[in-house]
Amino acid sequence: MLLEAAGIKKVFGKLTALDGAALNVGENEFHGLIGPNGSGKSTLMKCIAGAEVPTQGKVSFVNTDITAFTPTERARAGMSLKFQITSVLPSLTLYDNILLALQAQSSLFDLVFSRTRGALHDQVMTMLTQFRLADRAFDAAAALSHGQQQWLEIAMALAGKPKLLLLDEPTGGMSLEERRVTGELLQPIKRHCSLVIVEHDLDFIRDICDRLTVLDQGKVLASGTVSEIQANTSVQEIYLRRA
Amino acid sequence: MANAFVAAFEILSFGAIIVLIVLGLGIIASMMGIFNFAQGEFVLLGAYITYLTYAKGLPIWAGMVAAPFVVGALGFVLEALIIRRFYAAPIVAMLGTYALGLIIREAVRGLIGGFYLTVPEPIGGSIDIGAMHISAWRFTIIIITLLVMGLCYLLLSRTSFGLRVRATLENPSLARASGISTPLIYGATFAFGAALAGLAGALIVPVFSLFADLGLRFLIQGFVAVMVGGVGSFIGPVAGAGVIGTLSAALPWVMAPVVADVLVFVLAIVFIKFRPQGLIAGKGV
Amino acid sequence: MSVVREAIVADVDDEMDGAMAEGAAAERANDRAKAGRKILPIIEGLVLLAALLAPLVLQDYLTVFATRVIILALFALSFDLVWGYAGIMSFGQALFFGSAGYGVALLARDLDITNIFLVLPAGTLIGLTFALLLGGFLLLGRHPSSVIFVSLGTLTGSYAADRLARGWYYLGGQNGIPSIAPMSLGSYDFTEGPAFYYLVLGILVVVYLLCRFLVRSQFGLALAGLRENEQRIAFFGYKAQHLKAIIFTIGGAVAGLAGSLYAFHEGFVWPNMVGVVVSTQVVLYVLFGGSGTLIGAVIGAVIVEGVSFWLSDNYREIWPIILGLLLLLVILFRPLGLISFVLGERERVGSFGAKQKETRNAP
Amino acid sequence: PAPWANAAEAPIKVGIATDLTGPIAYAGNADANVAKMVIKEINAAGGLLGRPLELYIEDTASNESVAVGNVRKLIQRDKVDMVLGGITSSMRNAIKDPIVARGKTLYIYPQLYEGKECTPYLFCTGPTPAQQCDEFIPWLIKNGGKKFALPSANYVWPHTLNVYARKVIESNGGEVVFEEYYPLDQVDFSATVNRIISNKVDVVFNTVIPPGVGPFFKQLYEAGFLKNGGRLACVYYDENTLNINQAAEIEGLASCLDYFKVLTKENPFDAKIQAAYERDFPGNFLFAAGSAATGTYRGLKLWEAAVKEAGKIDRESVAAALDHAKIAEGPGGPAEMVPGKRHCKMKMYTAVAKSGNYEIVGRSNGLVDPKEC
Amino acid sequence: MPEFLDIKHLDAGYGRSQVLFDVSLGIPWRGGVAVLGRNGAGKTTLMKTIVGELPAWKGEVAFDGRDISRRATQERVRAGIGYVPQEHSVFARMSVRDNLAVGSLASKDTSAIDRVLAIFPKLGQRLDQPAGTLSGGERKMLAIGRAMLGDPKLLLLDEPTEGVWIGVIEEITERLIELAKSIAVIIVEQHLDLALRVADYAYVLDRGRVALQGEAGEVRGNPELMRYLAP
Ligand SMILES: Nc1ncnc2c1ncn2[C@@H]1O[C@H](COP(=O)(O)OP(=O)(O)OP(=O)(O)O)[C@@H](O)[C@H]1O
Ligand SMILES: Nc1ncnc2c1ncn2[C@@H]1O[C@H](COP(=O)(O)OP(=O)(O)OP(=O)(O)O)[C@@H](O)[C@H]1O
Ligand SMILES: CC(C)C[C@H](N)C(=O)O
Ligand SMILES: [Mg+2]
Ligand SMILES: [Mg+2]
Repeated sequence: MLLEAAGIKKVFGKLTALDGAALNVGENEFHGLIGPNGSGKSTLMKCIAGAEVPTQGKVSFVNTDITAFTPTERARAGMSLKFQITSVLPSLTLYDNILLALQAQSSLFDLVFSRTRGALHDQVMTMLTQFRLADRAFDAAAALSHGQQQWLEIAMALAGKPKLLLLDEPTGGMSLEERRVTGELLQPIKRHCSLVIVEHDLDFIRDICDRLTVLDQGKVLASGTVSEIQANTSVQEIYLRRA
Repeated sequence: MANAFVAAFEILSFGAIIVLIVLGLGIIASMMGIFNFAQGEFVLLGAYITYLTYAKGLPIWAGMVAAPFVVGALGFVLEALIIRRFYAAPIVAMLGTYALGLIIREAVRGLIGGFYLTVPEPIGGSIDIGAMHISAWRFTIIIITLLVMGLCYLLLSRTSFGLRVRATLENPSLARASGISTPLIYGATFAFGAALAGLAGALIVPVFSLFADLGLRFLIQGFVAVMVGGVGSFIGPVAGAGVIGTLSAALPWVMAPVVADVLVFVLAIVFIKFRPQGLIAGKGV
Repeated sequence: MSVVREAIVADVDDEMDGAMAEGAAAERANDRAKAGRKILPIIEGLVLLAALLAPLVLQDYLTVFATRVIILALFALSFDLVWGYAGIMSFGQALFFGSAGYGVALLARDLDITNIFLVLPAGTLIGLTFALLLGGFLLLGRHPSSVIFVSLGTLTGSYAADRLARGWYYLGGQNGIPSIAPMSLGSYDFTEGPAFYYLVLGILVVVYLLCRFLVRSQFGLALAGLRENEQRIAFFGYKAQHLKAIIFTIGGAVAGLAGSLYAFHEGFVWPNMVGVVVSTQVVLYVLFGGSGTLIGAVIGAVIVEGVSFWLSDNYREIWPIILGLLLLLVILFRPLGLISFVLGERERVGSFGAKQKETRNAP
Repeated sequence: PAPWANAAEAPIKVGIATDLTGPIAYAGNADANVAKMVIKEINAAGGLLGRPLELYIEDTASNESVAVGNVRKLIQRDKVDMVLGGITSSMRNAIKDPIVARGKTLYIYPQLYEGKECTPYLFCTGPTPAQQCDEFIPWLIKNGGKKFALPSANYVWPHTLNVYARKVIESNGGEVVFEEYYPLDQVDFSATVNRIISNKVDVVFNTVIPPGVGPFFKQLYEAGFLKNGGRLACVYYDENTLNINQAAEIEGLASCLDYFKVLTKENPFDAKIQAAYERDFPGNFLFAAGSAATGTYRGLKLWEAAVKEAGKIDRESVAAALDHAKIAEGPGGPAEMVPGKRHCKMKMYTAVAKSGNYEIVGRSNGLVDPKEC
Repeated sequence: MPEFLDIKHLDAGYGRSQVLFDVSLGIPWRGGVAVLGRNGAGKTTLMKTIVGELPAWKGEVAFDGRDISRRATQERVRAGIGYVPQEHSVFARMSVRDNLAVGSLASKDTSAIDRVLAIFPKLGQRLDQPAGTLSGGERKMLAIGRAMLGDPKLLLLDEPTEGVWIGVIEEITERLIELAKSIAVIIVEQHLDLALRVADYAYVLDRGRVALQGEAGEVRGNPELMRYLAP
């Protein structure tokens, strides 16, 4: 297993947002995380990426216990997160946003003496081209529309060549067609990377994921292949229930 | 015993003075996110107005009543002309208000000739209880501070003014989209903070005499108090001011004043380091 | 984190509309016009030229004054590095400047050490050490520190140091340490004058070039990311806090270098030099000139000092008021500093990609 | 200008560096006014060595860094022949090197101070601790009591003065109950007042300075110190500082200085300069001893005498003459430099505040020795 | 009869870059209108211009028969325009309760809040939580609820269902259809089906211009449509 999160509990004051949730993701697996609003998906993602400290539970990644790691250490171990709320670096150019993400793990020496700068140029432009942002490479990121920012963020999250990519609602605000394109963009990374993706769009999830985990009220309701989940009656139930 | 009582009173009264001074600063810092370096000069102006009425032969209390209104009005005007441009950039705001403070301070220095001038208390003398003497005016200040604090609290918690202020300062465009007139709210809040400073200046000038650096003297102490108390609420800075004020009056009772002076700041900064949200984490009023 | 971020973004949004929109529009127009053309190198060249020629045309006393200003420009540079590039608001930069000044003054007073090759490194080291300590305390740790915390923390640090210097007898208390012997090189004494001027100018140019190299390297990009959103880049794997501590320490070292030069040039040190007044002054230089451009810091120092020098001559009793008004006007109408008259936003933030010129044909 | 059309040479340049802005601007402005008055007087009487005097005034702004820059203007640009100024000791320290050592110019420091300034070419014309304490403290013991408290601002002047004062107190049979230092801007003195009251101190020999001194005296008064017969003493208190407190709060405060305005009643020369000053400068900046105004007057006049004696204006000659210069008339009486000491003998007066004015209660027999260097 | 909201030849943008070009649209007194378009087409920009967050460069925005293109946002809102922004749509540091209270500042009707809570029961459980810590979907619900509390006569919704769970989307859709019977609703939505269920009429923006418009069904069936929505 690439990622094993077990018994994750997260308490906010009176509210228990996660109550013993677990998530297992294998190598090169695309894993969907679904569930009603407030079921704890984002919180679980944050606990994995280190943005929140779980009250209880253990996260291990590539067979290392990373529960006590800082976000930086997790990123350096090969984890990358796209937040639900977009957070690109607004006054930097798109180019620099990608470049920044690309060389996050360079040594201080490399940074100061800029030894990687030239070599990265093609990578940056490739990423921008892939995400159809190349013509705006030298605009400030703040000038992008919401959907465009989502793409930029995915590109940035991918830039660091993570072993595990965590995407929290990457297609929010995208049209059907754009979702399709996003799906296509994500497919090729399967060769070198696993993915955990939170999405409400079931069609999208179905198309790209191998396995799904369903959260409800902080607990795992079901976990399995897409067809297993579709057949699961308790899952069908919550789809009918009002939030 | 009697001694302890006097000590407690004196320490408390200085605490109250600091609270009074920090009230306006805290409101502007907490609610508007502006660390107003000119706040000390609003205190100074309040003091100066009181002095003027006294020098013109009018009753002092009249000056004390007028001070918050005049300074508040000035605050309203300054907000519209100057402060308004700073909301997006808190650091620029610090520098801008610093420059503003410099202008006011030097202008007042010119007006009072750089002197230290006494202003008598409207209620002078001391309250004698046996062998103990308690300053009548300091006692009055404690009472007024409590009253003003209470009123501010009510205003912010019981009326929709507080709600509007918080909404405006948190997300101005959304506030406008909720029908709140943000320019008016900004102006009113700043004016309110300035008026409180003016009131503080008016009340403390009999204690400390009038001089151009009167407000400046309390500024850094005020900022530290706001941080210790916690930015983002009304109560936070008040609590912080109470702690800093009483601490800086109390420590000299037990150690060399020079050491006490530095110690207060060191303690404060260490405290903030380990509790960045301050005494009272900033929510609500 | 999202909460804070959201609030900040909201602020930025707010800036985009209303009255600001016109300013932004003009700026962008500037940008467009200047796309492809670089303004900064031209300004830098002009300033250097002026600095080189200054002693030839200035009267002696003005050369001495100019030396002082250049030292202050060096000091301003240290602050710009920390604030303009890394977004760390050091409201206590004087602490490093002044403590280095005190350090070399003590070396000169108590150990008779004035050799330039000893005192300048010593001063730099003192600045560096103090910055490392204070920066380590304020910037590292579990909770990432807010801008306001850091600014008030450094301010308080500088305030407390000022108090300490005033109270501490060994340091001369309120009166400071007067009559410091001149800095020496063998038997040559650097007294105020053209030699000192060119020495200081040489140092400024070297430090400037080093800083310029640093902020234009990929390290500079990391700093830019830091300034924009510290938490975000931590999630990429940057050791954000370390980067901050590093740049803060470098800033302290530069301030220390400036402080030791200042102590020898002026011949005395006094508590204000570590205190809030000088701390604020350096912030003003940088803001006035334009933060985030190294040359802006230099220009700011020159103009603020020059203007106060002139004002105190010509408006003797009210010059602080006039100075305050000028500052206020610049801050109000040119929040990005005087340099923004000629420099567009894009060039100020800079662009860190390689071979960007070839790619620049994009709209 | 016309009257000087046939002056022998170009004007003699007098530099004044003082606090025209900043926290002690009231004193600095008074000093600058005195200088204008004296220079005008000398020029009206035909100048010096047949040459007119020209006055150059620069601001020290209570900011040492600004001060050094501005003083250099005097020295290097205006090339003045002498600089007089600086009020606080820290200012003197900051500017003395640019003037005396690096600037090779004569420097006169006019303010009462802690003593121990023995730099060549630096002449002090204000009172020293010996002059302020030697007769004052015995008077205090007689008219106040034996138990002294020395509350002080934490800087050089109080520290050094207190060392001297303590010696005098103890050698006159008095006792120092406590000596304590406060940050310069401390404004709450409840702990101190409490110690004073509970230790039954007779005399508070105060060296707390503004802004703290106002609240300190007030708290002391409110605690009943004066009512119980305590005596306040403060050696820098002059007419400028009287207004810091209401008259009742400092009733009976004793000070010891080289001049008080009441002297105009008995001393025609004092009446003359006081009147001249008030005519020329009717504003708020008073001609007062604690603000170095009298020291400035004395300094300029002593320098005038020295230049006259030397017959030339170069530093060596003037310094040599100034070393033993005398004036027969000055504020408070005659004054003369103590040869080799670069300090000044003068008459000293003890005065007590009575409902907002001073009354002279004691005076030295002749000139008092500064006992410095 | 004039349209309720009448936009004529509108140009707008950010700084120097123009985003909207000669956009004209009319919104009737009641009923839903959908604004469609791919990412970056200018939908959000249009909304911001209507509500006054962005100034109109050229053209006219008339609301209820009066030209409002020079009025401040808050005045437009008080005149009856409600707005749910796409991003930053809640007061993050304020509690849910206070967010709702801000929404109902203008109206005297205290039971309105209860009605909103009945629609979004989830919010009822989160009343004292800072809105910034709400989950993505909860935040949207809050934003919609807040806008509804102002009793708007015209409601602008910029992607109201982004990040919202299917079950709730259904709920929201029903509410909007209901609302559109009594007031005017402009909805920007990626969920084409949802948008066209709420809307009677639709505009499709492409690169800042109105590329297509017509009755909802008509637009749905238009073969051109997909060309404008695909990137
Ligand atoms: N900092 C916090 N303080 C209090 N409650 C919180 C905090 N963060 C999240 N919650 C609550 O925890 C629950 C889970 O939130 P989370 O963001 O994980 O939901 P989610 O599954 O991502 O939902 P959505 O699909 O709407 O984004 C929510 O009810 C939310 O209100
Ligand atoms: N603050 C801004 N400054 C400059 N340009 C901007 C800004 N915001 C948006 N733009 C540009 O304006 C155009 C329209 O943006 P808008 O946000 O209106 O698109 P949208 O249709 O809402 O897209 P989405 O579906 O992605 O939300 C885009 O090309 C975008 O890059
Ligand atoms: C104002 C006075 C108390 C000044 C004091 N003599 C000093 O040396 O600073
Ligand atoms: Mg979520
Ligand atoms: Mg949009």
